[in-house]
Amino acid sequence: MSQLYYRQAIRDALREEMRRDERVFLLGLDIGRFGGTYKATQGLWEEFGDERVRDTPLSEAAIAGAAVGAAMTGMRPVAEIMYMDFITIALDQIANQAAKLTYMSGGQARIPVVFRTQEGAGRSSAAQHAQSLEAWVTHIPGLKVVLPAIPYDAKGLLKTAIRDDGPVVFIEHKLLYGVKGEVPDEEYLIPFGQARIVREGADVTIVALSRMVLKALDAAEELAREGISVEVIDPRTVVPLDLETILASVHKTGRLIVTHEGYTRCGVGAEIATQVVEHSMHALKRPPRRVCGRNVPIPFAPVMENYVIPQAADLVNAVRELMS
Amino acid sequence: MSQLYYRQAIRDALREEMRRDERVFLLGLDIGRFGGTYKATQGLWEEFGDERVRDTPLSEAAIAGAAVGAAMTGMRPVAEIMYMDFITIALDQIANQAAKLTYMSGGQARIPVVFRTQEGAGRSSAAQHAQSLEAWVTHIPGLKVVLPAIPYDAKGLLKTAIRDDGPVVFIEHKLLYGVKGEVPDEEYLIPFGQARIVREGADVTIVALSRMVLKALDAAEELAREGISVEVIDPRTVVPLDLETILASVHKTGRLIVTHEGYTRCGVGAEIATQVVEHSMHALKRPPRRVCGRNVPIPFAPVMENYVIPQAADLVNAVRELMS
Amino acid sequence: MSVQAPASGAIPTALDPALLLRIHLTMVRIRQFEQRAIELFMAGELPGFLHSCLGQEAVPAGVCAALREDDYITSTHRGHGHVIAKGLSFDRMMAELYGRTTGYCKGKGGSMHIADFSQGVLGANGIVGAGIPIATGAALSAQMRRSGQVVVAFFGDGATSQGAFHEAANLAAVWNLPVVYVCENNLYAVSTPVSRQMRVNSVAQRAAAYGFPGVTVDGNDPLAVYEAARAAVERARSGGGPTLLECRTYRWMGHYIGDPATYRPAEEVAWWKERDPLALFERKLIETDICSQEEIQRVHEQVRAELEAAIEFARQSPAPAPEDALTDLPQ
Amino acid sequence: MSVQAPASGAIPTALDPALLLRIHLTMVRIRQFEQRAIELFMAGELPGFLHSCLGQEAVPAGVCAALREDDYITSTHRGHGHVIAKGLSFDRMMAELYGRTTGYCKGKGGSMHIADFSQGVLGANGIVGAGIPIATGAALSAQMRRSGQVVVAFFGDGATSQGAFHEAANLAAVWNLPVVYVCENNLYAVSTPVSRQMRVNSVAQRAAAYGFPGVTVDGNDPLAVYEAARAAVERARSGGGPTLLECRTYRWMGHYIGDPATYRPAEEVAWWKERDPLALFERKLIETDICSQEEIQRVHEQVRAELEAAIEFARQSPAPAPEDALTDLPQ
Ligand SMILES: Cc1ncc(C[n+]2csc(CCOP(=O)(O)OP(=O)(O)O)c2C)c(N)n1
Ligand SMILES: Cc1ncc(C[n+]2csc(CCOP(=O)(O)OP(=O)(O)O)c2C)c(N)n1
Ligand SMILES: [Mg+2]
Ligand SMILES: [Mg+2]
Repeated sequence: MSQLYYRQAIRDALREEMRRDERVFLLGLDIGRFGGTYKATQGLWEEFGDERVRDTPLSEAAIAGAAVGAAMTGMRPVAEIMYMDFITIALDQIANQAAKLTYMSGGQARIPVVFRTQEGAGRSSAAQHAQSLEAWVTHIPGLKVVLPAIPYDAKGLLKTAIRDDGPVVFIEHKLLYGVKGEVPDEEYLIPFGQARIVREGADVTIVALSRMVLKALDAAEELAREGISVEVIDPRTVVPLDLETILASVHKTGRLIVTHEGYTRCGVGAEIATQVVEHSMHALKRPPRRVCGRNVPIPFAPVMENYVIPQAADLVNAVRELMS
Repeated sequence: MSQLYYRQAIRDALREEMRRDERVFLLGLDIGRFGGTYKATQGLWEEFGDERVRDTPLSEAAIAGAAVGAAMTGMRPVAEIMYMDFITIALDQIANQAAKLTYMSGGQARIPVVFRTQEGAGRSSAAQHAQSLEAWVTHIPGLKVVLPAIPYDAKGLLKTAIRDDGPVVFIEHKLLYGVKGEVPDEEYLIPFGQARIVREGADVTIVALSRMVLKALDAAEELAREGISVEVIDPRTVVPLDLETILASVHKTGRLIVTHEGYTRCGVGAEIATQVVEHSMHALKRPPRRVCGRNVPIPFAPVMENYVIPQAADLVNAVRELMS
Repeated sequence: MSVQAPASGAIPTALDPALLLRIHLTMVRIRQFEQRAIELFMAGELPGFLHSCLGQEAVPAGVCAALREDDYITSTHRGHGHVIAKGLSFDRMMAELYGRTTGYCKGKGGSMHIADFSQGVLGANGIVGAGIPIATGAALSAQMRRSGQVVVAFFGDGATSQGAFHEAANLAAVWNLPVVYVCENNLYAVSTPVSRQMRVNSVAQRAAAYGFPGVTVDGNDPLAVYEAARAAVERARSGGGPTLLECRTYRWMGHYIGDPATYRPAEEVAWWKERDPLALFERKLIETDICSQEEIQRVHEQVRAELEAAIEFARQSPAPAPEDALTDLPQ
Repeated sequence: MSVQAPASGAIPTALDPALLLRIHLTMVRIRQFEQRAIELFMAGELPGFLHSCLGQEAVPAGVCAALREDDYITSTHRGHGHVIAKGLSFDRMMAELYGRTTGYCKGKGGSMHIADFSQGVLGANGIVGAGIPIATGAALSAQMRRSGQVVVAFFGDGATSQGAFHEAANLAAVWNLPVVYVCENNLYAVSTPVSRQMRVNSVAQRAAAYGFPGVTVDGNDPLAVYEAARAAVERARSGGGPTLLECRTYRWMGHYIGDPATYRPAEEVAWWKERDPLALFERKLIETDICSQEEIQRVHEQVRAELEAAIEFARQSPAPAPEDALTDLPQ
């Protein structure tokens, strides 16, 4: 075991897979010598050179499209979309091409492509550099959607994503890159569709995505002092979704909170809450709660930014209300 | 009252608003002399000419962006995205610009733009010409989202959309253009955020979007013969959403079905179901049901296409299950 | 943009007669496939839409004659000609148009999405311009794998107004990729003439923005197309990077079958129909003594027989079950 | 792409001294604003990111001197210079950088989104290239309203690789819109040199794809910029359509404050810093007797005083309340 930063875990996953399989290569903006905006590819250009760590022109549609074409013809590209907000520009290739070509071709196309991107607020980056748009890709059949919250998951899931034979959208979080965690020295993979029970508890289930996992833990810690026992579950992949683990928890606690930074309306939280209700409404003592991003663009000034994305305190309040 | 086709109702709304306000103009692919792919702009070029009915090059990003820029500077453009599937290409301008510029500028920008587009399956147009992507735009704060199901609503809501001072995504349905309905001869507007109770009923509430309203009525008709009384509600605008009308119905019936053609996962159905559960779980005798598009791309062959989008029979079955 | 007359002139003697006959056969196959598909569509046998490439046969025939079997192409909504020229067979194409399980895409794709990866057909595409970045990525893959493959992206004049074209062409230039961008300039994008799509006189001119060659040829002359494509493909294969090849041609039918195409002057249509690429080429073949009228007749008959068999195959093929819709997602 | 020396030479005597002094004042204002913003940012007073345009002052100063007050601009992530040149005031800009309610965007936009519609500033933009279609639409609006307004879209070299640039430029060409596309080619997009972004030798060349003029000028010479901008603006205003104006310049700092910019050779940075656009211009002003060293000194001091007052204003301004985040959605 080593203590690694999330960004190092990402980098190690990329490095190991590039060493293992020469078809794996990276393309994106400033991922080479510059090492990526959040330094998650640092050192890879030095090891693998221009050919396999490819800086591109500022062309997200071409980055994604070139990755799709390369994936269809024998390569295993990892394409980076620098901020998830910019996925707007690449979305035709991701949602209309990568997601659908296998199906449209009657199963012929194999498209082992990973779209790495990064989301999240908290750095005063304002409305176009802080969105968490996982709901968009979750909506589109054919895409797998991964959101690791800790270095261990980041590494194991990214390796799985690269070995997956279909398109995967791999969503990191800009405020997690500098967070440390335990990562085994030996190789491991984490299968998609297996939630992680981050903390066991009996009173309330919090299903948390990405950085909200950390805030949920903070909330659980605080609530424990009041004698409220919170179970925190990180689905890790929202497509495929490990509904079973979530349902088992809800059957135990009878109370559900879903939390993510993405906008509340039509967010992944609505999907998870609905699936839980569809299957186990009778098990719920109270209606499910969403503690998610408010339905406004993300403002610049920190005081407002902190208000529009959920904080641990918001979770604490929501839990208390559910328990009252 | 006249009996008009949905496409005529659209055209009449455009014509009346263009006559009323010379700042209103249209831009898009083949909307001029050609009259639009589904002939919804037929006759307008003849009346208003090249300047106000503008055929564009095949450039959805520029169509949307030019509309945003024109709207910000005193015009009231109605931009057409020919198929909603192509919104992928225009999405940066719609979701990152039109939706956010007012907010990001501290309230300065006024962006009275309408993005007209068209969704829906049922014509064997396959995976890239049949999607119903309203969930994407519903997710983004700052956009209003309108889905008229009948000519009356199409006309009244489009006129409201054109007079609205913010960005509106106005989503028509390709299989509704040829459907007729009553439209008053005198002018009228339909306010946003007011659902329409299409049919009253006591046993089950079906909230249906766009063309599914028609199928829901068919289902209700059939179920009535079995003595099951179905209430059909058309929200007409999903942003803003008239939750009150839906809740009132659910309180009466205790049973909720949401139906749309868009993919089930992370669709608008999840949002509506969640909002209902959040507010009125206690009123529900059974968990809410989604009868929505299956989570696969839309296939070409009619037999498969009809299977992946919901049919009246699917609603009938779902209602029977809820009643059993 | 002015409509230019196809270059006339004799067949270059250096060309292998077998190649000429191959190109001819391809054109006949495309012509007949399209004619029958229209008939079947009008008879209500085919679901969906049909975008016919009648009148444009010389472009795919000329271009694909310059390709190796393992080279790749991407195609468009108007893609039957491209994939026939790349070697796809009538029976599975027809079956796809009929939406049958024996179709290239098992009835999931239809006319607009025919693909056969085993023949290098990476798929027709319903999003105008979207095949261009994909082709560019396939060229990157060929370059990285050092496979010697070349990729052709087919697209229309309208597609060059798409951002995807621009981004991909620029990327290919910077990375010097083995790709040939073949623009079938048929003077219209649906109803919109090129003069209202762009202010330059040729699509080829757009290559100037990227720093690779742009060439305009008579797209109704399969040999002019072939020669230009051969040069571009050789360039690409030998590491010389991309080329933009504009082929001026014309679609005889409306944008889709059912479109009366009233936006086009009757004289313009007539002018182009007189320059029927197949008839002109056949006249040349006969004049140059490559083959006789009878031999040409025989080719037509053979193709007809093959086509009728294919239609029969399609009609007899099983329709998918509804639940088949749930298969063929990635993995 | 080769780094070119700024054109030197005397000030054209035809130019109005008042105009020269106005341009100079603008450059000083930008220079000082950027220097102080960096200091404040490094001191931790400003949240978020800062993209400095130090070294690029001549471009906005020269371009905006050619504009009317009711003309429009769109700007970028590196936009302080543009909006200062268009007339925005220090106090509300600083307040915005501090995230205060008195800022141009009430603290909702920050450095990357400063806008003032009353001064024709349609907004800086965080999405590279996204301002270009918006500017194009504003030009369409100006044309339709027959207002005589011209629109300038500012953007970087990197932005020309975006599909949005291509689509908008083509649209403007077809519709002959009154827009000037001003590319600040500072040789890098973040760490990526232009040689790896494009294979052409100049951004201006890209205009060939659209059929309107492309011009390259020394972006460190405000008068070269002004002259070219004036010509382009006049062209646009008189119905002559768009121009692509490439201004070669250099950013002194990293991409954002905090980026050590190790991707750039030290000699290159030194070479450009010697060609300090402000110092060179001041030397010229003195040499041509437009003003004295002391007068220049006085301008600097005045600007400094204004700036310190603005910083004080920002510091004293109220922070927004959390719930203010819920206002200012459309209607
Ligand atoms: C992105 C996108 N926009 C619009 C369409 C609708 N559409 C299909 S074909 C076509 C015209 C294409 O023109 P061109 O590229 O010249 O090809 P042609 O049809 O002439 O062969 C349009 C507008 C589409 N399929 N995709
Ligand atoms: C669509 C998009 N992609 C990537 C980015 C991240 N980004 C911000 S500025 C920048 C470089 C821009 O380069 P250029 O256009 O030359 O402007 P400069 O920074 O040199 O002024 C990048 C990649 C972005 N903001 N938007
Ligand atoms: Mg065309
Ligand atoms: Mg730059």
